[in-house]
Order: sequence, then C-alpha cells, then structure tokens
Amino acid sequence: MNKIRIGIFSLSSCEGCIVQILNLEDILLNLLKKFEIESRILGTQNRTESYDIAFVEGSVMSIDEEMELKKIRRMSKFLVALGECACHGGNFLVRDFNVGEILERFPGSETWYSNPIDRYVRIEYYIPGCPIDKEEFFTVFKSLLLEKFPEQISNTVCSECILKENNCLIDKGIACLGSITRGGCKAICPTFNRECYGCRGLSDDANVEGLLQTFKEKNIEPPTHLTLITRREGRKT
Amino acid sequence: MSHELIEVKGVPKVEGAVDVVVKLVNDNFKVEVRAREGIRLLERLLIGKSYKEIPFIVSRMCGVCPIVHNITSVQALEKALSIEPYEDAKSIREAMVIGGHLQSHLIHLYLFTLPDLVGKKNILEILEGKEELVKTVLRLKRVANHITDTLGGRAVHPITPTVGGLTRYPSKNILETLLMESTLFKKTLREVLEPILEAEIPKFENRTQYLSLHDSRYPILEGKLSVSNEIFFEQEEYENIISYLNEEYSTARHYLINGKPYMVGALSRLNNNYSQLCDDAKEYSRKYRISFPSNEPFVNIKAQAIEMIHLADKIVDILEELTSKPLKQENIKYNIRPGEGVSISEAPRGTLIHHYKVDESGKIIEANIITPTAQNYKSIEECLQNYLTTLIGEKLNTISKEVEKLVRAYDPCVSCSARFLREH
Amino acid sequence: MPIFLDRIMKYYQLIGPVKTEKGVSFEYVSECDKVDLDYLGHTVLPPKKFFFPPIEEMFAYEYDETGNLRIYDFLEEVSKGMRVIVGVKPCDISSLLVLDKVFTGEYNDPYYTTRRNNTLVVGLTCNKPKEYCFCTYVGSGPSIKKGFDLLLSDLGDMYLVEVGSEKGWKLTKFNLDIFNEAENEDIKERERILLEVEEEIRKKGLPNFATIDKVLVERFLDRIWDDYSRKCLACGKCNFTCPTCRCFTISDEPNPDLKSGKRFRIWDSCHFLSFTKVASGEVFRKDRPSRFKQRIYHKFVYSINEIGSISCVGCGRCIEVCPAKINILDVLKEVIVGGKSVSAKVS
Amino acid sequence: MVENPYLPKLAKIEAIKEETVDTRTFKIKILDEKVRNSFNFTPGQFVELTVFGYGEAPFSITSSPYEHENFSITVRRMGNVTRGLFRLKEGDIIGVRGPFGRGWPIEKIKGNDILIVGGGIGLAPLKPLIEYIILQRRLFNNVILFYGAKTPKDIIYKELFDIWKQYINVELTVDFAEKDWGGHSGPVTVLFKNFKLESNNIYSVQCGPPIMMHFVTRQLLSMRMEPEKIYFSLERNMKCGMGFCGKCMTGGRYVCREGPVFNYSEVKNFLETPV
Repeated sequence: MNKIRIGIFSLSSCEGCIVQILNLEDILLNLLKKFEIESRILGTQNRTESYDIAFVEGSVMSIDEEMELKKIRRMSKFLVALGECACHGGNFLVRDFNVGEILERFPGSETWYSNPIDRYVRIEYYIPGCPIDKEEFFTVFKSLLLEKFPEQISNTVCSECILKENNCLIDKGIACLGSITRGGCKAICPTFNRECYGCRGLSDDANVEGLLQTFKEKNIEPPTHLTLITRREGRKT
Repeated sequence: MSHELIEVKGVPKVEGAVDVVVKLVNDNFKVEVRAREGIRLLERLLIGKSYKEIPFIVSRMCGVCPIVHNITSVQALEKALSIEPYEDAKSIREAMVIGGHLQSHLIHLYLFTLPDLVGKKNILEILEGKEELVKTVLRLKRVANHITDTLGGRAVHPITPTVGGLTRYPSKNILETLLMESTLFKKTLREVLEPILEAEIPKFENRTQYLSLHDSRYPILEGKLSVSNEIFFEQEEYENIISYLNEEYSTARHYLINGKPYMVGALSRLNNNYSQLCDDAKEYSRKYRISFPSNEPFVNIKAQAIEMIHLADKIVDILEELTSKPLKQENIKYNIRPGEGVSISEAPRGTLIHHYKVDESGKIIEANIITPTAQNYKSIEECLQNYLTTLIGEKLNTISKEVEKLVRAYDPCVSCSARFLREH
Repeated sequence: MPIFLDRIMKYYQLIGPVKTEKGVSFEYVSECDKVDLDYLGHTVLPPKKFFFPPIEEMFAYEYDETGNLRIYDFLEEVSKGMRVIVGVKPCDISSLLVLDKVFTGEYNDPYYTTRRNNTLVVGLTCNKPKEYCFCTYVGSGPSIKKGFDLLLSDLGDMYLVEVGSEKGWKLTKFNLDIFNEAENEDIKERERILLEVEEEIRKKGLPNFATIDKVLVERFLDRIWDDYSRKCLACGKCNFTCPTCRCFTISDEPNPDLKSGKRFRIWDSCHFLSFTKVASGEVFRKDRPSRFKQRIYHKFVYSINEIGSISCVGCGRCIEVCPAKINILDVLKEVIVGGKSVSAKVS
Repeated sequence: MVENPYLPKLAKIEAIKEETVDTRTFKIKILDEKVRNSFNFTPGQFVELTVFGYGEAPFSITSSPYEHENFSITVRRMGNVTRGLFRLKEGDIIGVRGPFGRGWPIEKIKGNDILIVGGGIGLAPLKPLIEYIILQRRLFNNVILFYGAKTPKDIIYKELFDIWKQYINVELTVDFAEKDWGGHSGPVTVLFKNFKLESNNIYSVQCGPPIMMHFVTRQLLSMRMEPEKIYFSLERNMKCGMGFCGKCMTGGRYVCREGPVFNYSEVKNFLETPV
C-alpha cells in the first residue's frame, strides 16, 4: 500500500499552528516515518500531484494566495482548515481594517482583506483555535485517516472550564467569552486565570445577547473584538 | 540593463514565506529578499485597544517566538505605566523566554540547518543513521516546551504574562519538577551539540555592524543597546540610531544604522557579549575553535549552539533560585495613567523593540514594533550580494542552494516582519 | 481524624476533599493531612466524578497479526483496588442514591456499579449551609439516613461517627483504640447543630416542592421558558456540576496505525445543540427554550416516573456556577407562583 | 466480573446488497455460536452496530425473525458509522450489541386489519413485521402496505414487492416520478384517497421521516382511528441502548428502552411533540 500523503500548507499567518504540530514531539517522528508529510517548513516538498489530506493554515490576503489555495484544493481529497486564521480569517487578532480609526487614518485600506479559506474553497473539516490544540489536531488527523469526520465539537469553553473546577472569571468581573465560545481547548486560558477571548469562534448556539446582558448586569465592559467575532459569523450583537 | 538571474520561491525550512530574487544590474548582482506573507498591520491594529489586550495580540505576530513578543510588550507597557513587577515574576518570565529561545534554536539548528550542514535535503533524510540524535533533540525540545507550557500556560501564544506580573504562578512542586527537567536538559544538550559545532561551514567573511543588547549579565530581557561594542546607547534612544526604509518588493519594512545594513541575532549577541557567557559556553567555543567577534555570517549557526549552553545553564540557575525560597505570588498593584514605554529584548533571532504610548484610560495611542528579521533583511541582501561574487562560475542550481543556505543561516522569521505599511 | 485516615490509607485508596489553589475539590489523597473536612458547602464538581468520570475509556480494540479482532475491557482496571471516599456531604450522598437507581434496573451499568461496589462512603453531616443550599426542601440534608458506610458529624473537638453498613462497621472495628462509645449528649449536640442548619435554610422561605411536577406539566408552554432561555448562555456548566446529571455520549478514537483504537464515553449536556442530533443532521431540540427545559423537566418531572422521586438534591451548585446567574429556585418559584414574567429583568 | 453490556459482540459481514445508490443491506453473522443462538428479536427492535474506529450507531433489524443464522440491517450512508460501514467488505468484522427496545405490538394486532405505512428507508424496521405477517398470514385479517419513496430509484427491497403482493395489498408512490413510472406520485398520504376505515378492528404501524409520520397520523386521526391503535417507530440519537446516556429521551421516555415503537395515545401526552 502506498503511504498516505499529507500536505501541510501555510498562507498568511504566524505559523503558530504549524509550530503546534511540531510540538507533538512524542509522536512527530512516528508520523514522519509512517506518512509522507510534505511541508515547506520541514523542507519535505516532493511536488506530489495529490494529497490524501491537506492542512491549510493562515488566511487569504492576496490573489496569489487565493490561487495557491485553489491549487491545493484541486490536489487534495480532504482539506482541513487549521487555526483561527484559516477558519475565520484571523480578523480579530491579526487584521481588522475597516474598523473605524484604521479606515480614517489609511484611506484605501478597505480594499485590503484577510479571508477565511472557506470563502474560496470547500472545506471538509475545521480545527479552530489560536493556536490550534495539538491534541485536537492529532485526534482529527487519526480520524481523517479512516475518512471519518470527528464531530465538530459543539460544547462550550465553559463546560470544559468547569471540569477543571475553575472559579468563574465572570464572577470576578472579567469579560470572559467562555460561555459562547466553541470548546475543545480544555479551557486553557481560564485555567491560567485569563479570560477566554473567543479564538475558537462561536459555539453552535451562542447566546451573544444573553452574555452581553450578563456583562451589563455585572458592569463588565465587553472586549472590543467581540463585535468582530460576531460579525464574521454573520450574527448581530 | 537588468535581468533576473535566480528566483528562489518560498525558501524552504524557514519560518514564513520569503522569496529571494537575484538580478544582474549592469554586471553587478542585486539581491532582493521579498517577504511574501500578507501585510498584517499589527501596530495600526493595536491603536485604540486597551493596554491589557496588547500582549495577547502581539504574540500572534509570530508562532515561533511568541513568548518574547508577549513579554517584551508587557515590559514596555509596564514602563509606560511606571511600574516594575516583583523579582520572582520577572524571573519566571525570564525562564519562559529562555524556554522559548531553546526550542526556537533547536528547531532552527536541527530541523532547518543540520540538513544543510551534512548535505541532506531535510530531517527525513537525516533520520537514516541519525535517528537517535533526532530523538534526543525532540526530547530536548519537549523539555524546552514544557517549561513554557507550565509557566506560560502554552508554548505557542503564552497566557500568563500580564502587566504587573503573571495571571497564575507556578506551585513549588511544579518549579521543582522543571528544575529537575532542565538540569537533565543541560546535561543532555551537550550530547547533541557536536554535529553542529563540528560541522564545516562555508568560509565567508562579510564585515558589517552588529546590534544587540549589552549588559553586565548576558542580556535577554534587559540592557543597553550596543553596536559592534563601539557605540552604546539607552533603549529609549533607539529611534535616533535606527532608521527605516520601505522597499516596494517586500511586505516587510527594512532598517539601517548609519545608513548601512546591520545584523542582529546570536552572532551579534556573542560578538557584543562574549565575556558575559558562562564558563562552560566559553569552554565549548574554545574547544571547537569558534572565536568571537566573528565576521562570518555562517558562524551565526554555531553562535546559537554556544548560546544554548549558556541559556541551559542560566535556566537552571533561575529555577534553583526560585525553588530555594518561598515564591512571591503577587502582582504589582497599579493605576492606569498616561505614559510611554520602550522595551528592548533579545528574541531568538535578535533584537526586538516594542514601544507604546498609552493614554489616561489605558488605550494605546501609538505603537512601534521592530522585529529582528526586519532588521536583518538589508544585511541578508548585502551579504548575499557579496557571497554571490564568491560563487561565480558555479552552476545556477548550486548557487540557488547556497543562497538558501545563507538565508537560513540568518534564521529569518518572516511572519514577524511582514507588517510594512504603504504610507499614503 | 488524621490517625484514622492514615490507617485507612494503608488498605484503601483514599479520596477526600483537598484544598487546592482554586478552592476545595475531591481528589485522590497521598498525604492525609491534606484532607480538609471543614470545607464549606460543597466542591465545584461533586464526588460523582469518581464513580462516573468525565471521560472514561470503555474498551480498546486491536487487530492482531492474523487479522483477528481482540477487545480489551477497561472494566478490568476499574474493578481493581478498594477505595474510601471521605467527607461526602448528605446532598452528594443522596445524589449517589439517585444514580444508583438510574444505573441499575433492567440493565446495569457495570462501570458505575463496579466503582460503587469498590468504594466505601464516609459521609459528613453539614454544619453550615452555603448561600444557595436548599437541601432541606428536597429532603437530602443536612443529614441523611442511608447511603453511607460511616457518617461523621463534626462536634468541634471530636467527630461523632454513625455506622451505616457492615463494611463501615468493619472499618471501625479494627480501629477501636481511637473510637469511644458515643454519649447521649453528643448525639443531642449533633441534633442541635443540624436543627440550626435546617433553620438557616428554612429562612430562605422557599415554596413546597411536593407537587412541583404537576405544576411544571401544566406550564410546559409558559413564556417563562422563553424569557429564561434568552438569559441562558447554554454553556452546559449546570449539567456538569450537577451531582445527578449523568448524560453521556460515546465515541471511538482510532490509533494512527488504524488497526487499533479505543472507545470512550464522555459527559454530555442537554443544553448542547448536538445532544439530540442524529446522523441525518436532524436535531430534535433545536430551540434553546426546549433545551433549557429538558434539564429542569428531567429532574422534577420525568425523574418521578424513572426512579420514583425528583432527582434534585438541593446542593445549589447549578446556581453558583451559572455565568448568567440563573437561579433554579427563582425559576421554580415563578412556575409555582404562576407566570410572572422575568422580561422586566432581562431587558 | 460482571457482564459488560457495553462490549460489542464480534460479528462478520456475510453479504452486502446494493439497494439504492446510497443504501445497502448488510447480512451479519455473530461469530460466537452461543451468542448467535441466544440472539432473538421481535420485529421493530434495533441493534447498536460498531464499526471499530468509527463508532456505534443504532440500526433496525430488517431480516425476518425466522432467520436464525444471520440477521440483516439496511443502511443509508449518512454519518461516520455508515461511512465506515460502506468501506467494509464481505468477511470484515464489526461489533453488535442488542437487540434493544420494544418492537411492534404483534400480539395486539393479531386478528385485526393492519395498515402499514412506510417512507424511504423507514421500510426497514417494517420489513420483518411484513415477513412475519406473511408467514403467519392466517393470524391476520386484511393487510395493506403503503410505501412512499423520493424517486423510483430510492425504493428499497424492490424485488420483494411482487412476492409480498401475493399475500398483502401493496400500494407505492414516489414524490418525484419519472416518465416510465406508472404508479402514484406524491407523498404517501395520496394513497389514502381510496382508503376507508371499514371497521374498528384496524391497527396502523408506520415508520418514515418525522414529517411523514406527522401527516399520516393526522390523517388517521381524522379518519377516527383510535389513538392507541396508531403505532410508529421513532428515530432518535440512541447511543447506549439501555436508557443510561439520556440522549434519546423524549418527553421523559427513553426511546431506546421504552420504544422505539410507541402508540399515539402514549406520545400524545408527551410534553415534547415527538412526531
């Protein structure tokens, strides 16, 4: 049997998601031996004609990247969006042009963009997060080898936070977005006493209005990027 | 008359997408190093945001060295608010940064560079015959990551550093475990350094200026700036020394000192701070006959290896100190006030500058970030131009390979640097 | 008490309330002086997690060289070793009694029952209620009549110990040197403390829950539910902190060799959209009000048919952890009082 | 150690039959002889089927209760488990738990007229009942089968209808007819046009998409069929099959244990509308 061919690609991003894959130290070597993994960062491009699974990190910020992405799509059986930039365009962390002040200061910036990759191509699976959770990546990876799509996690960060028996940050007056954010990160930020900032996108049935109401009752100022999270998911706040 | 001689699209085994174009202009080589990553406007994005969100956002500039970005911004903001955290918090942050340096150097030296040194294409080819070495390196990398994971919450985009201290302090147990691990790291590291330190590197000199921090201790997060051990100046004066320029062909900004290219990174650090290294590191550099100051850009690789010995020593010292007494698990209380702060640190790839102005409500009104790789671009171009003259007569294919190697020796980090903004 | 715990640890794995940097939680204890029997109210996660863990490996499978499939049952691990859990409050003991009924019957859940059989419960009567406690209204505290092997009551300078089972009796029998016969006064003192606690909870002036199921049935389509579900963030914390919630999902994870893998069961929450989703993509409780209701109706209505009683034990955890601070008592009060809208509070 | 009902019993795929483009019938044989011999089911019950690595999902047993060596399920490719199942070939190993649940009320309906209504793959759990009726034909009165599918191509068990027609009345309809389709077209309710309730001794059993069962039930109620004589099989997210995991609970009842077959008088008191 031929080795399964995996491609790992990077568009505009910090490459933190790829670093997270490299951080799978314990199993990395086995994966490299078992599968044909192609990536620029590893210097293992063989210019294959097809991939069984392609992981694409980063958002599309130019025509070049759009063409590259479409080429990858044509070559791949499964395409997985890796990380916040690929899943949601990385809007709130990397680039939010068109937001008030920036537009005022830099006319013309409205023509710049940073788009999630599913705006251009069909995606089989999303691994959200900034950066991705390396264990989640591995789980998805294993499933895709069987052509199985793991259930897109539909729980919330809150529900994972409570499993760590953390105290609620909202109770302490901190603007934590855990209750409306898709889980899968094992509530890592709240576990280190830092508010969830929603990098995994909204959960299936996020009650943004309800959370804003809760913030209001507790005199908590919502974070500025909440509007961006909701805007990119096509919801109004 | 100008025509393109060589174009390397997407130099492999570097962080981020960069193309190198070699042109022949009037019989002279002209090299363009073009960052291809999308423009990511970071500084503009920070304006109007609360100072609290800044460390979080800036670590997203780079997935390889997020820790040092994060902590440098925290330090700059602390200066802007005129506060200084307790020593223990500072030590923990330093340990995190060192953990980050170690893992970054390990990736660069073994995943990216070692194949060049032994004439292989990539890590996979090295596996044959050298699997044990790779396994050990990966084990070391895991320890380095474990340090940042446990202290910072996560190795990529750390969580705990915050203005005034840390959001969560490690327990004594955790610190003791880390001490044990890093002591082992220190020992094991020496087993794997040989292939790097012994390797043949191209003999090539390129006189240039070297910028780094300079301090009574080997500098990481503090110190004055030094140019080739000749000019010294305070961090706040950086704008008087460093000037920038935009090149149409790149999404990154380019920097100069005295109108000339300069180099930052491990080589600069060692050139400017050799005497502050720990004894072990000095001994290794004597043993393998690597002397500093050096004008050979490829020595940067060896400088990283020597530096790792020092850093591994240092992290053990820090953790010993932290575990020897009760830990102060407290943040500095502060009031928000308008102010301005500059913090300069040594990131794995060189000098990193963060500079913020904060208004009375804690919102950012001005921000300037200068990354190591952006500072190195002009130096890489100059260096490549000189290097190419030594390669005249070689096959184009060989030349491309050599170009790649030299670019890699600089350990560029393209995503960090891609923030150039066309002024209107 | 440390002497007793120390002796227990010689023969059993000890689980108890332990002070952590975040508060108190039930954990495996390696040093018995870490056990905190003075903890107020209850832990964030109930002791349920030691009988029904959040993630549980059920079995592993593997194809051997000849292509035969073998299954390795993790139940074998579960059945090894005896444990003692100390410091379980009556509300949490009651919840175990609820789970006992749920997990047995026509079928037995072996993972749960094995752990139950392997674990002795040393209870602890409640000396002081927390802000949201309402155990006396649902008859699950501050003391309890059954469900423990031993029951401790803190009388200040000593513990009164009530034996609840043969196993519990054995635990004391081998340690008679540190036990004295209880005196009537001690028993009276315990009663006095319990009455005080009851009195304190009674002051909350809650309505009678005796007929709550009938009232709820009538009000299934009330707009109360719409109002509350606008507030509810559907985060699922109430499910995971509830000592009687036990819904779960099952999933397989293959290993990268594709020849072996594991099956897990993982806690699930009726607040999640995916909870009722079937393979075709159909979701049977699409709207938030219907999911908001499911937890409450399961506890106070369906449970009566299922196990003969409501399955709320009055610990108040769900109130405490709710980020939107939805108070189930307010909800029930409103249901009983009748349709007073909360929209005024919401908008 | 106690018997663990969560452990699947190993079984082998004996045969695979293509029903439609995305639907196949799998013939399954439990490996262990003892387990195989004690595997008895009533029509309408389901099994939890494991495709190792992919997971477990409920499928109605679709073979005749008189078949002992094997049993069959009919599967439409939908989710992960079915995708995994479709990758398997004859001879491959799967896991089986069950049978679970309450099947069709055979004892009750004996001696009566029976209206069987199926939609799409919903015919699968009805098939063993139909085969039971045919084998015990004299125990039942008039029996009618109404079956609807999306297009003629989506009709399952095509080859069986002619056999069944010899014993019971069969009417077919498709939502979207093609030129050479000579039969009825439209939803299954169109078949009720010529249908009259002739006596009170009639039961109806149905299985299909929720929307079909909704309209058929309305239709039957409007024809004054007694609610306790209208039976259907509910589809829910059944995971454990034993009433533990809570995922299939509907209106306080566990569909996996107390169903999947319910009658209308039972469910009409459910607080949640199940069909």
